[in-house]
Amino acid sequence: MVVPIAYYLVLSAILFSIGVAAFLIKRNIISIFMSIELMLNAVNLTFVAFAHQWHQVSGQIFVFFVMVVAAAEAAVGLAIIIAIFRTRNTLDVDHVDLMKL
Amino acid sequence: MLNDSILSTITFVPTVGAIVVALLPRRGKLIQWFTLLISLLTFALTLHLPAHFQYGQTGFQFEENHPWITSPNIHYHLGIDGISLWLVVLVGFLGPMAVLASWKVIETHTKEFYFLFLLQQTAMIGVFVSLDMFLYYGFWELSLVPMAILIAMFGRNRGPQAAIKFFLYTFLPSALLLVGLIWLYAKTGTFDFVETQQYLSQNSGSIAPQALWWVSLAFLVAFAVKVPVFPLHGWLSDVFSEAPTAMAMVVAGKLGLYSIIRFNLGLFPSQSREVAPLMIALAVIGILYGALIALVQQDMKRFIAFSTIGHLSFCTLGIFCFTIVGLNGTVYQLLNHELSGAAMLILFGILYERYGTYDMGLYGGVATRLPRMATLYLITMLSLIGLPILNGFVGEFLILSSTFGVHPYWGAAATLGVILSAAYMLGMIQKIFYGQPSQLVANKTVPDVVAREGFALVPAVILMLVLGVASPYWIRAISGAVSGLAQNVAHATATFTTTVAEKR
Amino acid sequence: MTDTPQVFRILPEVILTVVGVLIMLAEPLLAKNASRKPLGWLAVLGTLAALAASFWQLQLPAGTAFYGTVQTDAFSVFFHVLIAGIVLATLLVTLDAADPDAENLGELFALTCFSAVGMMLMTSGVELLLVFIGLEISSISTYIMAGFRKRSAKGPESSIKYFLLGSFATAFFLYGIALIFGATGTTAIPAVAGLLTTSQTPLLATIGAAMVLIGLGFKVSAVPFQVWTPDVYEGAPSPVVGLMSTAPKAAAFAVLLRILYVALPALHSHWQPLIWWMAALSMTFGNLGALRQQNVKRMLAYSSIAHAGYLLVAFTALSPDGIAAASFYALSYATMNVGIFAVFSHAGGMGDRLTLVQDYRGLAYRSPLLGGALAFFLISLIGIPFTGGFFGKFYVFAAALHSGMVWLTIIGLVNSGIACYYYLRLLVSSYSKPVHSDLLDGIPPVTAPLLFALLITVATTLILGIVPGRVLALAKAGANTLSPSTSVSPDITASQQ
Amino acid sequence: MTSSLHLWLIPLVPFAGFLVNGLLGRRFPKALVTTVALIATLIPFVQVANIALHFSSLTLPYTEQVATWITAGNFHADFAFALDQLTLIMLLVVTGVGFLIHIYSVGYMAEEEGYWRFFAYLNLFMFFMLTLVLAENFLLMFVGWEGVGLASYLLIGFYLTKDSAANAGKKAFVVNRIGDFGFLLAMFLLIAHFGTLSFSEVFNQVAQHPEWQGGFLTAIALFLILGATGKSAQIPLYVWLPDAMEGPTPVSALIHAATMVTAGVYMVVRTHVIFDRSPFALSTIAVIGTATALFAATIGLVQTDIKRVLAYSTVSQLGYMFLACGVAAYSSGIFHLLTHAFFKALLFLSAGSVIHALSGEQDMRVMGGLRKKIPITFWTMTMAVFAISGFPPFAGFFSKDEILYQAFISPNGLGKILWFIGLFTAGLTSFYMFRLWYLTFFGESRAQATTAHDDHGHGHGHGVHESSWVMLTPLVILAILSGIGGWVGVPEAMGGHAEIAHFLSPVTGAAHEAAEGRSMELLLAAVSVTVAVIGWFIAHLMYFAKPALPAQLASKVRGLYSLLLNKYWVDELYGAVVVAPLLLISRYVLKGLFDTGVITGGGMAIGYSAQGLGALVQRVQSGNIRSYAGWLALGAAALLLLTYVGFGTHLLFR
Repeated sequence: MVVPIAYYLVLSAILFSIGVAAFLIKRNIISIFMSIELMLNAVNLTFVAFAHQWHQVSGQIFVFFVMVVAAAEAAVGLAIIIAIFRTRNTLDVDHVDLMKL
Repeated sequence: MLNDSILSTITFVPTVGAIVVALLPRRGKLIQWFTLLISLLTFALTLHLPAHFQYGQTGFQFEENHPWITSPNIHYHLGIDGISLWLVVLVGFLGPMAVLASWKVIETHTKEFYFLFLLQQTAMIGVFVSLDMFLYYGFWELSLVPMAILIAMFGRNRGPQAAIKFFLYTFLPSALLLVGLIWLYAKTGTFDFVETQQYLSQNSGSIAPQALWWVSLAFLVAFAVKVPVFPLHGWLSDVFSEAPTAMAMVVAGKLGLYSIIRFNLGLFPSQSREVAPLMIALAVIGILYGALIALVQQDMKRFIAFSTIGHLSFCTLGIFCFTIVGLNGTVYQLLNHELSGAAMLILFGILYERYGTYDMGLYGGVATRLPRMATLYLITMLSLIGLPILNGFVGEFLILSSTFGVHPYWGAAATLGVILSAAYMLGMIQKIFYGQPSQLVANKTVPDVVAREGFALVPAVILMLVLGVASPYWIRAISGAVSGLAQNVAHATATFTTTVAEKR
Repeated sequence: MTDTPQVFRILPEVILTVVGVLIMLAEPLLAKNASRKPLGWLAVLGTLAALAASFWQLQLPAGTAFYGTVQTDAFSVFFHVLIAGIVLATLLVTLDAADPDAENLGELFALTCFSAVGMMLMTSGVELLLVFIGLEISSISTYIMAGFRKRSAKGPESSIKYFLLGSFATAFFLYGIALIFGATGTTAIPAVAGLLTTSQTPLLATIGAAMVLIGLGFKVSAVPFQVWTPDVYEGAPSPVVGLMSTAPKAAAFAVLLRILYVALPALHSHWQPLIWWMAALSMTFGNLGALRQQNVKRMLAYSSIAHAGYLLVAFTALSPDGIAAASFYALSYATMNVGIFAVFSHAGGMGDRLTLVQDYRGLAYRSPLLGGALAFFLISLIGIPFTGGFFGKFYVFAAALHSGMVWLTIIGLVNSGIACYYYLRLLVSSYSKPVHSDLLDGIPPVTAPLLFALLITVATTLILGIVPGRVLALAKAGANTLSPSTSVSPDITASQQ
Repeated sequence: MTSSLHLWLIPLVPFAGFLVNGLLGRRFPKALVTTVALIATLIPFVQVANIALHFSSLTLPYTEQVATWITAGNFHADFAFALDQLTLIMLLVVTGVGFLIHIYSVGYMAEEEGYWRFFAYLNLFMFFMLTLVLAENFLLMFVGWEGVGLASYLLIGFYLTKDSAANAGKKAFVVNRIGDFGFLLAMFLLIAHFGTLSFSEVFNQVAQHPEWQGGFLTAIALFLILGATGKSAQIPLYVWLPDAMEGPTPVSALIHAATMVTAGVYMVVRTHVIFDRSPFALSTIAVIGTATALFAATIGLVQTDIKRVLAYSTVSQLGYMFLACGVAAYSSGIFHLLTHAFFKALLFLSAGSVIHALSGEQDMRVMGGLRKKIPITFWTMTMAVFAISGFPPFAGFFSKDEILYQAFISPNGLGKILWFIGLFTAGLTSFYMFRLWYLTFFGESRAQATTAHDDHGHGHGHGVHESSWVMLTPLVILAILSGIGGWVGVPEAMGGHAEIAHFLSPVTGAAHEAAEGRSMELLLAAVSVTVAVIGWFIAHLMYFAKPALPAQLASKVRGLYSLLLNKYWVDELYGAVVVAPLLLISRYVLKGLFDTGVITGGGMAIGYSAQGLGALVQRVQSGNIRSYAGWLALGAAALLLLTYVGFGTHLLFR
């Protein structure tokens, strides 16, 4: 039995939406960062599904690159988060609102 | 030989001067002398124009036309006709006057002042000589910048606010003007004034009248603000009261009125015809309104601002009567007003230099102390209120008589301005010069008009008389240009009404 | 393609990468208190070389390399030159403004080079994968650069905001690519257009286009994705703001142009209205938001939102003229904005020395050169003729009007009228008589790098304003490579109703 | 006579005098100023006299075109001068009386500061006045018309430090401008209907179109009347003239009695071709003239300032001239203009001599008993008083009588009423002139206590003294002219030849002759002499025989007295009805409410609302990352939704 492509797509769309929602709801910067990872992986799922559908490896290659980029982002992101923690002693994103209007 | 490049030369001599000024050391009066020299040179060059002008020829002269930018199709196209001829000379004439008027007032940051002043000269001359509308728009906008900065730098106390107000007032409508220009370009494929004019007159059917109407309105509003036409005059009194004399002299009137004549009448004759009733009403209101407020002003600068609104409204009135006489009168009145108004501003300026206030109420009895100044004030005042054999009369008379011929009631109402202008001007003279010397005047010993001021003002005063008695010399050039325009408008009415009739 | 060694197609990127790596390697070798200026000069030299290489690429026949992922053509060269120019000016400004022995200054120089690499790849990439990677390279570099002042509270905040929101938006961009891939089965930009016509699921592509628009809209800070801009600009050091308000935007616009005009012209009836609205809203939001702004950097941030709107107007024209206008606008905006941030950088340093509009009061009196330059750039931003800003606006709106976008043009030009208020406020402030001159006393004397940077920006702005013909011709050449036979030919007569 | 009379020299020589004295006079010695000014006036006089001597050999009307002034489109105006009989009379009056008054001024102004300025202004006045009468077209006439107003303004305000003088000068100019407004409108109408402003062309066109009656000609005429009432101080614009007495006395004599104020009459006569076509306009003039004559005379009854009495008398006499014009007896009007120039100039100059003698005192209540002290002035004044009161054979008798007679025989239905009012006014004239005469010269001097002077700048000693001969000579000459000046117009009924009427007839047309003939004319003359005598008698009674009577009378009819004394409160009325509301509206409604409120406020409102929107936009920037992400998500959602739903709406905006 072949699982229809739509299932994958819907799943990844749901995952993506969960990522978005988590971004909006979570207060801890690390959690927010994780939700971004979730969004990226939802996209990865889409890529893989389409790659399978089109029988094109380029989609899967894309996924690898996305993972690499996500890793790089994670490195930089954590560094920034550390800098934030150093200046504020908190990771509550709601307290990072010095600049406004 | 010179004829081929005279307009460019006139336009850019001040720019070159400005660059040199920027490089000159700030030492003594070096910058002043140099700027004076440049402005005199510019004036001398402008005199080449009337000397070699082919009177009686229609169309533009001294033309220069080179491609500037190929896409869009923009040309460096200069040329003058009888209307712009005298305006260019006028700018040249006012230049040295303005420098002399600023000689002592501008003590600090002379380099900035004279740099921007010369840039302003280029921009104004450029407006009058440009026949490519894009180029024209460039100079038009450019003329805002030195003005705004100078007002901000040298304002009395609310300079920055006045500068911003001035800029906003003129820039916002100019944005719409730009829309109109680009729209026209999209239709005609050219920015050239002459070509656009031909295109519009020959292909009037191919362009939606509605759209053309909006475009003409965009043009008109942009120009009317600059004149300013009532009720768009909100910036004028602030600018006048803040701007240094040399800038206030040139800020109002000629750019806007010239543009209305050149573009609104030249490109959109039938639309101008349509809007004429409104403009005539606004002009008449402006005449009376300016005069009535001037009647109760105590501050000299605001006084002259409202008097300016009144005087310039005469020009607006003359334009929208579409008669040859009226247009002649308008251009003539424009020259007159710029001359006499500038002289009056300088006079207020030199009084301010002496006594340190623009409040008329503090003055009194100056005539016995400064008789020469009183004389200059008197003559300038008489010129402004249109005393016959001085310049103001000729223009006013032509405008009013032609208005009366077309719109008797508006003409009569406008003529009431003659009474009011006498009332407020004489009131001003009385407050400042007559009576016992006020405390301010009595306690301060000041010199009468000095040679430098004399050099600035006496030529102007003589010119007032000459313009008053020898008008044909000027009008023969103007007439050639405006009669074509007037016919253009008259002709356009016919075609427009027929197309409207066909539509119905 | 056979004649040209593949590496030539990415020569500028290679040069900058090497220079960046060299700087990174060299920095730890320097003593703690040693001046970092030589590193900066090295970066400058590298950028100059990259600039030269970009120009040189113009000699190459247009073509692709590395399995059709990179393409050099007039369009890419135009943007390469633009990015290299911005980076050059930014480096010079940084050399002028930064404390020469700041310990992480070398990083900044290196990151500047790396971000340039990323942006350049974005403009020459014709494979969505490469575009994505370029985008990430440039983004990650700029995330770090924004937080350069890591000891201050604002630096990391700026950085985290940019980082989190940027990643958030990137996810959308990526999703969009995935959907386009899903609709067509390819991520090669030129191939998409052809395959789209036979696609079974064009809806996927449509939504993908919208997603791409979201991602890139964030990068160019177009409404409704503009929220991050003021905060990030405020917290970042001025030279970096000069860079990130211009170069990444230019690159993102280039990508957008490529994707929309090369890959998705068939969907123009879908994306054109989106862009219409984004343009109108960006212009209006940006300008209105700037009106009350007292902080100059935030003001310029709002202004950059508005300018993104102006630029998007050109997209709606659907014509080579529009593409050329957009390219030209990106260039003219870059020159004046980098220029004005050069002035801010010198006056305010890397930190917050002069932040408010009234702090600049009397600048022109204190330093006529800085005041004059500030005035000049502001005039250009306002859009006064004989400056690049004017011609940029002019071309954009001319293109839009040519395509019958009357209302958008009117909205745009009215906006430029409103905008003049806040620019003018700063201009007038700098020309008003000074009140608290102790602030201005802190301004160091003008240095050679700054002069050089100002010279570049002023001259370019003037050239663009007075003789824009050559530059425009280049932009047009670029535009033609993008849509050789006006693949999107808007029906002008139909749209004029 | 040569072909060219060089008429242009007549006005231009005084102008040259003005320029020389005006530019350089400050540095000139007084004698040089005097020489320049007098020569600049004498030359035109000689030239005019010369023309007069050769007048019969000229072909009239003679015109001289000097240059084109304005030419635009189809409008054209020249500097063109014309000479005919009417002009000649005016020229003689202006140059003759003008020259005499110049001489007089040399003495009168000798001690004044700004001597040079005074003569410069006087010459300027001569220039404009001569332009006015020589002009061949309306526009050039208007030059003179406005110009004399300017000269008048400058001379009224001659005492720079005196606020009242400055006010009076301004008032004169502004009120005159109201008249000029009428003149301008008349010219606009002329241009609209005739296409030209040349007198000869306009009049020819009118002559060629006998069917033109009333209509636009009435409109033109009415506007011209408005102009004339301004310049000639008629109701409703007379208010400036009494105030104009703030100027030095020679100015009052020259400008505000002999010449300038008669310009209105001259203008009406000059353009009578138009008026002849409009019975309504004529009646209007007649009514205005008569009303003014009576009105001003009643005010004159109670004034105490010697110059003000004369001023109201001038207004009143000008009313007579208007009456003459109104009944189409133009030559009679000019005749009265001529004689009036003599005797009113004389009155003012004599009054000046009195004032001079009293070191600046003008209040008749503190005069008295001067007959012995300044006998020559007394006698010249006496001549003038008799002349103006209409006693034969003095000049005023013939001219005034002529006017009354013409009114009486006028075909106009109002003629008889006008005649009666005129007659009554003649009695009043006689009364107030003799009142002046008695108060000034008879009785005891009332000056001892009160003439510790307010400083009018006449820095003479305190002794009452006769003026110098330079002042007295013009008085004597004018006295002779007041005596015999009327003989040029002795009507045929009295055995004369009415030379002036015949002389003017080519210009004005023949005068009316009544059916009743000469006996009627004699009878009317007798009646008016009687009335004059009655006036004299009452004055004698009240101010000579029973000096207490006036005060009793005044207290009896206090209301009427105060009405007259306050000049019917007309100034106050104008102030309250016209000036004050205008200023109030300008200050509070236009400036305060509209300009500050609507124009400035409107601009600010737009500015603030834009800023308010800006504040709203800024609200989005909360600084909170999660809210930013919310906006991003919302934007993304909106975008996706729009993509999905489609875009019918956007087409609206293209």
